[in-house]
Amino acid sequence: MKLRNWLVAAAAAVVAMPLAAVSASAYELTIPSMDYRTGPYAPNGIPFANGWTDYWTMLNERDGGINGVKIKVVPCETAYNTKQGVECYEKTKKEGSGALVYQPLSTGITYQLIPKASVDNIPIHSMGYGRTSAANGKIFKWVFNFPATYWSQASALVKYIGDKEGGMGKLKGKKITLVYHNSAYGKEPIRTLEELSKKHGFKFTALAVDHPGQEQKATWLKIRRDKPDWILMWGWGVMNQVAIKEAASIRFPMDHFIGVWWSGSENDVKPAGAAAKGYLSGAFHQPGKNFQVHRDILKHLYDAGKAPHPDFKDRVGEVLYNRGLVAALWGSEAVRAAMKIHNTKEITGAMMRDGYEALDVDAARLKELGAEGLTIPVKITCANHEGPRKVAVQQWDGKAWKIVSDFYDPDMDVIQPLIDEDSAKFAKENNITPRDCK
Amino acid sequence: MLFFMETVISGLLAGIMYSLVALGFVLIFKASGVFNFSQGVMALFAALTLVGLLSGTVPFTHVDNPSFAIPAWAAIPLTIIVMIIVAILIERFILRHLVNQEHIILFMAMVGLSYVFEGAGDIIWGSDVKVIDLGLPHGAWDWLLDTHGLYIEKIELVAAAAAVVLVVVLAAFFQKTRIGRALRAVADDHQAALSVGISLRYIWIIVWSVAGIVALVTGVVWGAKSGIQFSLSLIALKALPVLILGGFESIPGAIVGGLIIGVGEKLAEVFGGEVIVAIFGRWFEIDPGIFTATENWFAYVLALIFLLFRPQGLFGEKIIERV
Amino acid sequence: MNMMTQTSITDDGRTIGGVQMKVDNISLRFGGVTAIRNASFDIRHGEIRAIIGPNGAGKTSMLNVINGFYHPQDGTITFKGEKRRDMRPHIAATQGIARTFQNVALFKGMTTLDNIMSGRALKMKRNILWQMLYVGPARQEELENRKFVETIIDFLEIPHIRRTPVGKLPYGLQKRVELGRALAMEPELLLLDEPMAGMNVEEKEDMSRFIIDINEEFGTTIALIEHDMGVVMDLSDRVVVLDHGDLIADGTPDEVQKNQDVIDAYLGVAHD
Amino acid sequence: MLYRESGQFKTSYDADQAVFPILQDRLCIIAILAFAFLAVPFFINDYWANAVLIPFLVYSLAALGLNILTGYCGQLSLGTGGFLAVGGYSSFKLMTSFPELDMILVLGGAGVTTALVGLLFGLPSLRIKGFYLAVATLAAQFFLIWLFYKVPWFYNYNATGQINVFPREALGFLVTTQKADPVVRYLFTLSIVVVFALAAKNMVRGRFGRMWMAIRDMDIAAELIGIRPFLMKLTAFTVSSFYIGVAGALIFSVWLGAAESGETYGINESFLVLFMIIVGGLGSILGSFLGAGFIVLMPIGLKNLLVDWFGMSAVFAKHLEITTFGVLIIFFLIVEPHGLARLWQIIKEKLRLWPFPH
Repeated sequence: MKLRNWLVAAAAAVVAMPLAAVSASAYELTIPSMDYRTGPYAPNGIPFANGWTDYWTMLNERDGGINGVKIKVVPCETAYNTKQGVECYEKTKKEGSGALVYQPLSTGITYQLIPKASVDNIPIHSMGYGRTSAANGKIFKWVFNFPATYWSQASALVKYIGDKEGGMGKLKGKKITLVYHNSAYGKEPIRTLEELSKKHGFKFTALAVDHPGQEQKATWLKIRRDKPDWILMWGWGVMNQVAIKEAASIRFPMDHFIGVWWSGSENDVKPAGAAAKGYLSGAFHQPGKNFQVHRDILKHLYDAGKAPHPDFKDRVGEVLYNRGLVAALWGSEAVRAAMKIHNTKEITGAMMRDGYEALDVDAARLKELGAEGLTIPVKITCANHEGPRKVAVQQWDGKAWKIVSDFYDPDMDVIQPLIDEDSAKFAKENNITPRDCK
Repeated sequence: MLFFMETVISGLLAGIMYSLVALGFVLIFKASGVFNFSQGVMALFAALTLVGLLSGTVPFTHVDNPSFAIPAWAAIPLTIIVMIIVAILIERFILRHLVNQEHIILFMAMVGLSYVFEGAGDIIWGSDVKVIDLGLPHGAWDWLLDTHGLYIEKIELVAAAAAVVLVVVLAAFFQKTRIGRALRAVADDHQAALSVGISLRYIWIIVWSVAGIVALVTGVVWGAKSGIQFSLSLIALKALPVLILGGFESIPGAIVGGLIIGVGEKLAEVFGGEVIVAIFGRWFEIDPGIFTATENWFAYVLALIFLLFRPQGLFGEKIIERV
Repeated sequence: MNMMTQTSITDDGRTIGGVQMKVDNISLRFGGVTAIRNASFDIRHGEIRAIIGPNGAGKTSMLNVINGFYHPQDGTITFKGEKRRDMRPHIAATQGIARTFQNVALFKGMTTLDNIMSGRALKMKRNILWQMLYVGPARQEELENRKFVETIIDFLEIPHIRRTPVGKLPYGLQKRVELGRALAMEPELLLLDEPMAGMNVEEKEDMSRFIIDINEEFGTTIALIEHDMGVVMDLSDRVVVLDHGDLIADGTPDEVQKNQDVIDAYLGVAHD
Repeated sequence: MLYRESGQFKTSYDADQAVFPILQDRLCIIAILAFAFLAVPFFINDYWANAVLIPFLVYSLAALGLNILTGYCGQLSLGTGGFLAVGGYSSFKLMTSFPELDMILVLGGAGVTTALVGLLFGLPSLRIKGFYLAVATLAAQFFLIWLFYKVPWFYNYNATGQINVFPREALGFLVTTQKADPVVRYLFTLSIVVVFALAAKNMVRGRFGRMWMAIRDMDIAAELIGIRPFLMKLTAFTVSSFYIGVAGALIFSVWLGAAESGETYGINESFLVLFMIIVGGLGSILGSFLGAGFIVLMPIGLKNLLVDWFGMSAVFAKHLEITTFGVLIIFFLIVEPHGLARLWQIIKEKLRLWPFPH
């Protein structure tokens, strides 16, 4: 019977599960890496995961870890799928000495993990995504979403538009259209933009594109008819590439088309080729590899043959790679802060949370870390888990992304009430008493 | 009015893109009664293979080595050969063992096959977005846009031309060649075909190879729009409503079904919200934006409504039940 | 031929009552092809009525019209005093018309027991919630019907294949199970479409015996299509002969055998 | 000769009609239930509960539901994901509209809502058959997913359309959110699934099961014995959707705790559940469990095997896992198209003869 072979394999696989959990030796800083290198969003997941993994690994190779403690990066493939994400979380949270922080990398998985975080005492850093109202540290003790949320970003992008139009007063009567991925993620900016349109008097329209976004001709026909002055895009995956191509085809001026910072990577503009030149997107860090930290990564990992994914050498420095790298950089600083606060080298998830809350990476510290000017200074407080709230705009010049604007502050008059309202609702539904942050 | 025309034309052209995918399904269903759900992933796999050859990607390493790059005139036939080998493997390892199984079993095997293709594509060529450069035109047809203000994308005209050429070639193949006639015989009656000495295996390899070539064309044309990446495989879902509308066994059905679906869904997406507001607006306050992102389901609902009147599809044969 | 109210006693002592079903001027066409042309005949309570004719004569179509599967273009059917042109098949079933098929139409995935039990569908009324719980009335009902079905299984001498999926049974047994399913409906009129096709002599004898027993013990009216003339002449009280959609003769087996039209159309032709 | 039915004589039809007429089967099922209820709670942790057991149980329930429709009544459906979504979102609405409602009633309400929606989408089955119907059910899948994104009422007008579960109790035990003890959540799900499996078994061995199977095997003959095909198809759609609705509600409330229409209940779910019943066995209650076990555990098992034992990189392992999944599906369909349940029967028949070769 041919089936016997299969049955043996199946039995072995099931037996393997409990054994998998067994691995306890010396203390290591356990950093799970929720990768998605497969599935429809893999092209975006790969560079981010590389940046995140490379930085931690580089710390091991260059410095022998953090304060002498080795780091263990535990990758787990989620395929950007919520259910697999939950499996990954449960599998890795007790790994080694216990996971220290989760970077869930998907709105769906973040929402799953938020309630778990406070029970398992492991902080979540949903960097610029996930639940916006988690910015309120009084209620979301375990969740961090610095350096800026989608709502802040939407507001900052509108400010950029105002700048280009010659002042916020000029926005009156202008038409701004949002093209968004029909999902929780895509809907995030809608309420903010509606509020802003009331305040500044621009005409706001939202057009949804369904997953995956392979075919969006009708949406762009509508845009061609309505002739908006500016287009904002909250897109993801193949939707970005198709949208940029369609925009080019209807001859929409690319420098009036701004994507969210998940719609502004090399992958998104490449298929459109030269036609994408001038396209804009949000950003909170620089692209490129002209930083000491990149040189270190190339030297200690890729050239030394120690890179976890060596075939991606020439993609070091891509936008999403740098984003993963910046996330890891802040994470490592949180580790240091946690070690300092608790005066121990064997920190736990709870201590890591304190580290995140005490995070203060200013320009000088960035320089020490070999990342001068790579990103904005970050300072987290008990009440504010969103940190600096600064967003710049970057532009594709046909060959590379370049930051082309100042960093904008969002319009907190509009956003703060929304955050307060949403987080208060969450607190009420879940019987959470807000912390007193003095 | 110009805008309405533009919408309809875009719909027709998009419909042809759907027809291209549906064509692959129809070919295989006609000859072997297999509902080949993996057609979408086959398109992805074929396009990945072509891009891999063009850019000299070393299989399994995901690293480009420009010195291995093969020019298009050689890469396209090579890809076709790969698809023929794939067809042979499918016949050898799957179809041969599933002869005379129920439709649903074959269908699920095809869904299983699509997982194999997906994994294999990733392992061999990597899961990045790839750009295909066969010199296909981009952007709007400038002359038309400048002189008449009418917006039509060039790539879609290319797709339409490709579809026409494919259909003509296929029709000629079925009508004029010996193998084509044998294929039609098999489609009509497996037993009879066997009894006059047509080898079913041989026939299957041929249709799967032809479907593989159709997949390549589909993959290239769709890939030109979005880059070649995993999402390409999801176009299979766009072809299903076309299939039920046109009938699983009809090539003209695939074309006409595609056109109807294309125009229908574009009109719905563009004007649906306004129509709904116009009708119900006096009773309820409706945001016209609610009727956006309808493209995933509208085609299915449209096909469903058609089906209620013609359960066998537009061009399907009427089913007479006997006891 | 007015026998509407007449009751008669046959040679073997069975009582044959008045007319149970009357077929009046039925015509059935498929597109341009005429399957039945202006056929009229009747079936009396308690008799065994045979419908014969060469292949393609319209026999099966006639049964299909009677139990509502085909809808004739002209004519009426009167069953138990109710006059109609056509109906849905399940209505025919509620009125007491059961049926077997030329090419066994059993539920192949189910066991013998389940197949025959499914014939009790109309006799069981408990709703699905009772069914989910399988207590009280639902269980009671299931057991009562099981008991009835067991008598049929015993009657047809098939207890040993009770739990066998019918798809695995030999053809002869399948025909028997199908008969059992029809009997489970406790029909007033039983339509049998070639009940002995493809059987050997021994099996044919068994089947004949069952048909006679059903007719005698339960008093069920039977209309049957059969090619084996010997069987037809032995079993039936009266015979209808169809040829290319026309009714060419109607009478006792003896009368029909002597009818010149029948001899020309049918008996003259080699039969199997 | 461990497994034998000879010598076990039934003295009444009642005994013969029992759920498990054979003693060994009965003992086996009692042992499994005892193990599941009494032993498992002692060693499960978050991982086992959230990643293995609860998913296995809720998918078993969904597979039971789809098996009623597809396996028993023969109506191929690819709308399972959409119906799961109806269950999930209606449970959310019930939970927020009636905060005091016991979770058991919430699940029941979600089931009833889904059953009604299923009934509605079953209507086309009057005229449409086979693959045409399957593709038509995709209309339900895509439409429902879209609806839950687009109509803010379904997610209480929050900013994103993500729905979150709140702490809710069943019979006084906290069963939802991460604060609930995994043991309680597991036992709650297990109890529901056991009750529903028993009800399904009762249905399929009784009148309705026979009528459904009659429609599946030959709808024309079924109609001629007085079964009304359309009515029966609608019942199957309704009952099946009820099961799937409860499963969808459990996915949201007990297993995941948060859901998003297209993400949690996408088209993939439709295929997965269909895989389960085909691999497990169409028209088999046991098969629904075996199939769900196979489809839920196999990827996890493979992943652990490849990554932890063979030390492959997570990404290569994932690609290999996808490929292997496809290969195994095809392999299975070739070796035993009637599924694991049939395989189990064959093993039982072998056991009947064991240790004698014939």
